Amino acid sequence: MPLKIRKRDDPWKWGALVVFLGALLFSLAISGLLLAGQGKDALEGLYVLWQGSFGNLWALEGALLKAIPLFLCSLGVAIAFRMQIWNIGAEGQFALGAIGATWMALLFPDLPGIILLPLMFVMAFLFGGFWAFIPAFLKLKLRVNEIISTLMLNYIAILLLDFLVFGVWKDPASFGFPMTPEFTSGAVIPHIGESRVHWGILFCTVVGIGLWAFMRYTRLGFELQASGQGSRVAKYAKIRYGMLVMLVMTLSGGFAGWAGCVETSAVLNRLQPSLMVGYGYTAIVVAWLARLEPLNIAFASFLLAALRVGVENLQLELQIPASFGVIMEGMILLTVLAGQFFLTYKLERKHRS
Amino acid sequence: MPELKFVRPIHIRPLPEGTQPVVSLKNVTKRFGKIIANDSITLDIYPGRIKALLGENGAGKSTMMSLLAGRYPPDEGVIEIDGNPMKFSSSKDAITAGIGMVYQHFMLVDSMTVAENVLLGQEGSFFINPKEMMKRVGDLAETYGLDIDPAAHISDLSMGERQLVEILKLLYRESRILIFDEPTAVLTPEETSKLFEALWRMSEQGKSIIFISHKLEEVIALADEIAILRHGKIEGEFDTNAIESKSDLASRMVGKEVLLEVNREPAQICEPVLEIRHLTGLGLTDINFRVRKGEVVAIVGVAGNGQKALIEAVTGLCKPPVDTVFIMQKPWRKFFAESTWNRSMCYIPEDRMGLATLRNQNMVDNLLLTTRKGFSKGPWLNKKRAEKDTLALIKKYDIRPGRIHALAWQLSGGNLQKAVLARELYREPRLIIAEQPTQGLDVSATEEVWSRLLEARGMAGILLVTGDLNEALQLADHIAVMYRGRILGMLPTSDKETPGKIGPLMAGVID
Amino acid sequence: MKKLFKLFTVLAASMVLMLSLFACGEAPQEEKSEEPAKVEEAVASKEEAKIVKAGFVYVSPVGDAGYSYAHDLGRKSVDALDFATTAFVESVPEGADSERVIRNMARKGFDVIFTTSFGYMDPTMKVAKEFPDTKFMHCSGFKKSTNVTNYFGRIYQSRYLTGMVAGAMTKSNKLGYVAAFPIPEVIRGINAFTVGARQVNPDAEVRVVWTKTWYDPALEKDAAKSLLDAGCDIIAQHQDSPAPQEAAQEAGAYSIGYNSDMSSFAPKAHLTSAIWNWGPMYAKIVGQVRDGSWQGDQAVWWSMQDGVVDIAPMGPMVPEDVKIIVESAKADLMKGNDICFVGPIKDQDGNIKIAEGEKATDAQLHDMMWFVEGVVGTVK
Amino acid sequence: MWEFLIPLFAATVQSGTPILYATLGEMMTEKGGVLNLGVEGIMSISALAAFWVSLVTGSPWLGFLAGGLGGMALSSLHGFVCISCLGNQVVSGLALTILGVGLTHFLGVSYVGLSAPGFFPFDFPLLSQIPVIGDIFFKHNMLVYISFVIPVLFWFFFKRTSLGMHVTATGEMPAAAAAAGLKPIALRYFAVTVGGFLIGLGGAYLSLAYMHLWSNGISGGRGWIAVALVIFAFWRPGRAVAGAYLFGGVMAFQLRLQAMGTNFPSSLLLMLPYLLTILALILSAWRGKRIDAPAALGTNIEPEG
Repeated sequence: MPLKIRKRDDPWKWGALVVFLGALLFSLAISGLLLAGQGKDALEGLYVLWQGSFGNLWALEGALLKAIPLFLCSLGVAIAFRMQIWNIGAEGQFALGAIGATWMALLFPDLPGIILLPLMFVMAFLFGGFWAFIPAFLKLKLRVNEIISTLMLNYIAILLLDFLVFGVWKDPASFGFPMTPEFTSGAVIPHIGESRVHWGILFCTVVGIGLWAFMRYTRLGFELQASGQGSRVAKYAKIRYGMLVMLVMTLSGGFAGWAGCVETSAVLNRLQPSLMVGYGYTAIVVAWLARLEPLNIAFASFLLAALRVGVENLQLELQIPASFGVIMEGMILLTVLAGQFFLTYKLERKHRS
Repeated sequence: MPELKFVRPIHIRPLPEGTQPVVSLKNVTKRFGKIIANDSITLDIYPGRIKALLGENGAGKSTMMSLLAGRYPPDEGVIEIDGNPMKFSSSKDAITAGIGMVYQHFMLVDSMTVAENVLLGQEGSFFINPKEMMKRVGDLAETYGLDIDPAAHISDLSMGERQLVEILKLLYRESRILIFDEPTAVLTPEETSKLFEALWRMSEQGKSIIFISHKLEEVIALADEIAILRHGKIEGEFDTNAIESKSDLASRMVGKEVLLEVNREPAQICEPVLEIRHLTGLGLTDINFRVRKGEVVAIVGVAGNGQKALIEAVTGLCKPPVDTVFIMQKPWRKFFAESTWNRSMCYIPEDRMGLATLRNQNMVDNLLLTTRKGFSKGPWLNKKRAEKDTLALIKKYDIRPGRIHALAWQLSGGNLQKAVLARELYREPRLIIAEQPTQGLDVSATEEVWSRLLEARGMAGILLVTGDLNEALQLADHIAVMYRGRILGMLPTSDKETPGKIGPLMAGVID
Repeated sequence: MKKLFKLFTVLAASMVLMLSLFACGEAPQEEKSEEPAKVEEAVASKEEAKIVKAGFVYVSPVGDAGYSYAHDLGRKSVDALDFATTAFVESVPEGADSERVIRNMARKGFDVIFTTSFGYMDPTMKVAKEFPDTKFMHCSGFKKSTNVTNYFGRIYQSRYLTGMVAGAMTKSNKLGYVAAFPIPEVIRGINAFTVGARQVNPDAEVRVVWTKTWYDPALEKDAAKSLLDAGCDIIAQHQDSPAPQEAAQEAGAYSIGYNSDMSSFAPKAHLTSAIWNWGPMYAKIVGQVRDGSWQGDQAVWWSMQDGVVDIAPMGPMVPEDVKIIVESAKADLMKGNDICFVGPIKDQDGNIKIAEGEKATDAQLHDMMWFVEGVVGTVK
Repeated sequence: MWEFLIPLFAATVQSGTPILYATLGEMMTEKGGVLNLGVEGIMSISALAAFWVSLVTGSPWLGFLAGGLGGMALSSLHGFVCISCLGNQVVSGLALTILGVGLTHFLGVSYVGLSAPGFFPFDFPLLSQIPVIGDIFFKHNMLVYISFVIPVLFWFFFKRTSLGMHVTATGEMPAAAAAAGLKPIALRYFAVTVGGFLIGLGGAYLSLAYMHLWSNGISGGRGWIAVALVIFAFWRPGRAVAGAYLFGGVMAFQLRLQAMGTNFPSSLLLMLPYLLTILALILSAWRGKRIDAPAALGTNIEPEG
């Protein structure tokens, strides 16, 4: 192969999309092989997957519902990643947000929704934000690597949640099972009409557009993007980098906290350990697939949610193990990463003399 | 022009008849995409001779050297060593063939010792013994009379010492062809003299030396023969003895008539915009000077003598002691607390790509980087207006490519510097800190930058930090020489004696 | 670069090869191949009779030999019926995902849906409201409605019997218990185990280590080892992996399994196991659904006499006299005489919780958040 | 007292060993300048590979080797994405974890509960007779004894061999390595794959020596701990040993505290190891210790030409 690598002179305009679709196709092909290896019909398998993900209104509804917490967590992850702060602690911040919201819901059960819900959202933001603020602070003041501290804080957050629902917050009427009492109606985000989808989706839309506008049209948003080039550039441009890191991490954790609040309030209607299903980690996949752009994140989180939903159909119809979906997720991410090489470089034929 | 007194031992060294070249490049071409970096270059290097390669940045010098060093293969043509065509597939092959290279940015691993660096890739066996390595390198240094501790870590060495390590590497490998890429940029005049002497000595021993530079006087002083590279082509080759005038050489290098001197009209000197009083700390000792509106004060010195700390203390990248730095007649802290985006201080850093611009952002965002407060209304940014102003600046400064959506990394060094300059001057500064503003720029871009800076004296005082004495002499009213964190002298450029005094001061010699 | 691509191609190829090898090496689990390939096909083949479609939702992978595996064995015996077809979804998290999975099953026309984890309670109730014609069986919870019946088995009865075995077999009088989470289900088991042990050996004490996970083999093994180091010579478990069994065998101690007969994992150590046997009851339920006798709004708590819980055959190391005592206790239980929590029963602090001559009520059992005397550990 | 401490320390060595293997593997990778957050996934898949080969061939040693090779295969995927395709190292590592754990579950299902020939504890001749020390260190299985040697080899490799020096140079400054005629890309592949091999040995330890039965989810977060410990250890093998045993010790201690019958809530006890990791990082920063991260860690080598 007389090929050589060359840097592109101009960015490849539709490259990101081409790479993404290419990666998707590649992953689907490998998945088909895996299915075939299990003795299933690969094409049928992929069709069943498609049916389960997008085939009907229910599937779409389910995916939409599942995309909500993913979307919010991913937004948080994305703004931190933009600043090159590797916050992989969305999982823990999600838990803390849920704890914050639950605290309000349990403290003021009699308040009407119009007051209680905002209160829960505020508290979820504060709790999640605080949990992310800790690693930001440690990074700035003590140079503690944020990858490690956010990761450790995930474990701690989940154990803290356990501690609460197994202890002080346990519902006396739950026969000892680890869960808080069911929230009063004021603390539950209502559904939209007859559908399963709740008003959290509107909240997501507002937050997503808000963040997009923030990044694009505000000075702070600009400063945030500029700081992504490193603390030195930020200092040069008289951007208060330390402040911004703390702000961004707090925002990042706050978003994840909101996701926790929405999930607890609208879906579970109470706090229980089963809240934690790894949205925080999937969010990182989503954020990166979306190249950290808020609008792409909406798309990517829906896609991954649909994949997860579709895999259930695959189980039901073809008895494919649940881990199949996880493999696909990992593979898509890896191929997209590898494919991004072609955004900056291209292969050309060697000039032969 | 500062008179640099390099005295070569034997001035004329005629090439004996029938000497065969050690290295010949024959019609070597290298392309990077659409750009032809080297265009069918044919060049011979002879043993025992020093060949200077003179050219502007971007003329293709580095590409040519990289080809020789085996970093990548040529697209067309052949490189012959001792008459045999060679194909280098890696640096290793080039090293084996006897080619040694000292890069402008030293290729030394900071956390390793001198001995480890010298022997990297040349250990000779799989198992190594640190003691024995130290001894080997120590003996080598002694043989050549180089004073260096083989156990020292690179991070603890001065620039001059690091260069010695690089030379030791070549000596250890017994390279026959030594390539030096801009080796004097980080050296004091004394260190430069020492280096030259070492180079002469080595060429006497039969080694071929390629010396890459754009400093004419050094080239004339050092080389036996000179090749000029322009736009990837060899523009001319001649003996140093045949050189008639420097300006002739310069115009051949640049391809047009150049004035290596700018016309510095005296400007009206007004109130001080920067005052430094008894600044001690941050590695600096008792710094005192001031810059007034309308004047240029240059800080010269070998890199690493405290210039960075001084710049950081003034520009707010780090915090100086109380009551030592006064900007626009306000104490440092107060100035930064009240500082506005415009009519204030601006900083043109040496690191244009990594510090002054956002690599992956377009021209508008790069304009906004330091001027964003001028385009904001409450929390919002007025991007429309920023686009309009960017376009105007691109026109005014002729920044290519002229699109506002071009990303910073797509710009050439000169255009990037023009963009930075355009942005910083847009802020109508009262104090400009310019750090190595023309490093790596071609002559025409240099001229443009110089004239823009001089023009800016109408509104601002300028603190110029440079390693280029010529630049300091061309632009400045006063030149301060820094050595080990002190200012050893503040010399007026109007004084004819000044150029001669700078050299010794840079080396810390006070009469 | 070229070389690297080659290298990668080779690597990729070898990985694919590995995968296919794995796929071929599936032989050990022969049930796999018999599984219904597709629901529709199965339906078609059993068309004559009224076919009952039964769906199962599991919280963990069925392959893990634990709790879900036991349920899945039950499902298989339903599937063996000629008037029923089954399907399942595994590894369903207990939040929003379970609600969607259950709803999808209902939409797909499953007649009866077994939701087998406590956390599925609220989702089951929600979905049941939307699908009044579908029948729901929720395991281990406490809520019910016209089309939801909750069910569970009195596994504590098995625990009681295994406790007797342990109490008789211990030499150090210290029994170790690796437990997942401090919830009544687990605590009840520990208490029954303790009461059983002290029945035959009043000096026995039970030490509890919480792992806070249902499934983490290495951690479970560590926990078992810590108990062994603390002087315990018998390890019981309320965990889903066989790791504690292995730890006991390696230390030369005895062990008591859970979920299914774990003797194969530690033949030298395994005394007996407290086991689930869902098959008969699941088959019965599906039969009721078919002939219309199924009733909602029930809370059923099946006992040993219903065949849902049992103990595995006792190992050869258990002396005959112990076997006889245990068998006689089992006979009592089989008669419907719940002898596990008969007063006087004191808690850890010595307070009488169940008075002399009384039996624990179901309410007391449901809500059991205290340890009986003889347990060393905390319910926190 | 001793009857509590000796088993505690012995258990510490037991549970610290897989973490030690993985920590050294990750350290090797990072020394070459590549951050690999996929340790968790690599450990899972290599545990399965080791188990499978041991099951099929009946030789635990072949299984052990297969674990290493499995780790090597998966980490070379990371190498390909990061070194050749210049993908972001943080994200690629995460993807690797997702993929590795998923694959393990997918492929491992058929083996759950089966047992393969493994390694069992034996008293090391002579050394196990030493009082206390012998009881703590020399009554384990062969893989534990091997793990005593690896840190020394690791140290030796980096301080006494030219290849080790080359890898260090690549992690510090790839350009300098290239200029010295070395091949930084190849060296990075070397570091990543050899590191992956070591991580894989840690995985193999889990399924062949720690457990002798296959069960999914066997790595249980140990890979992540290894990543944290590399930073904790400042890229030095000696400190890696200390870190791995400290972590293993804390875990063993909290379980033992429960077995002794403490009344402390177990949730809070379980937090200890994680809190301790953060605290250790804070403390070392507090005391102003120089953190010698390889200078080029996390940055990719851009191709030339």
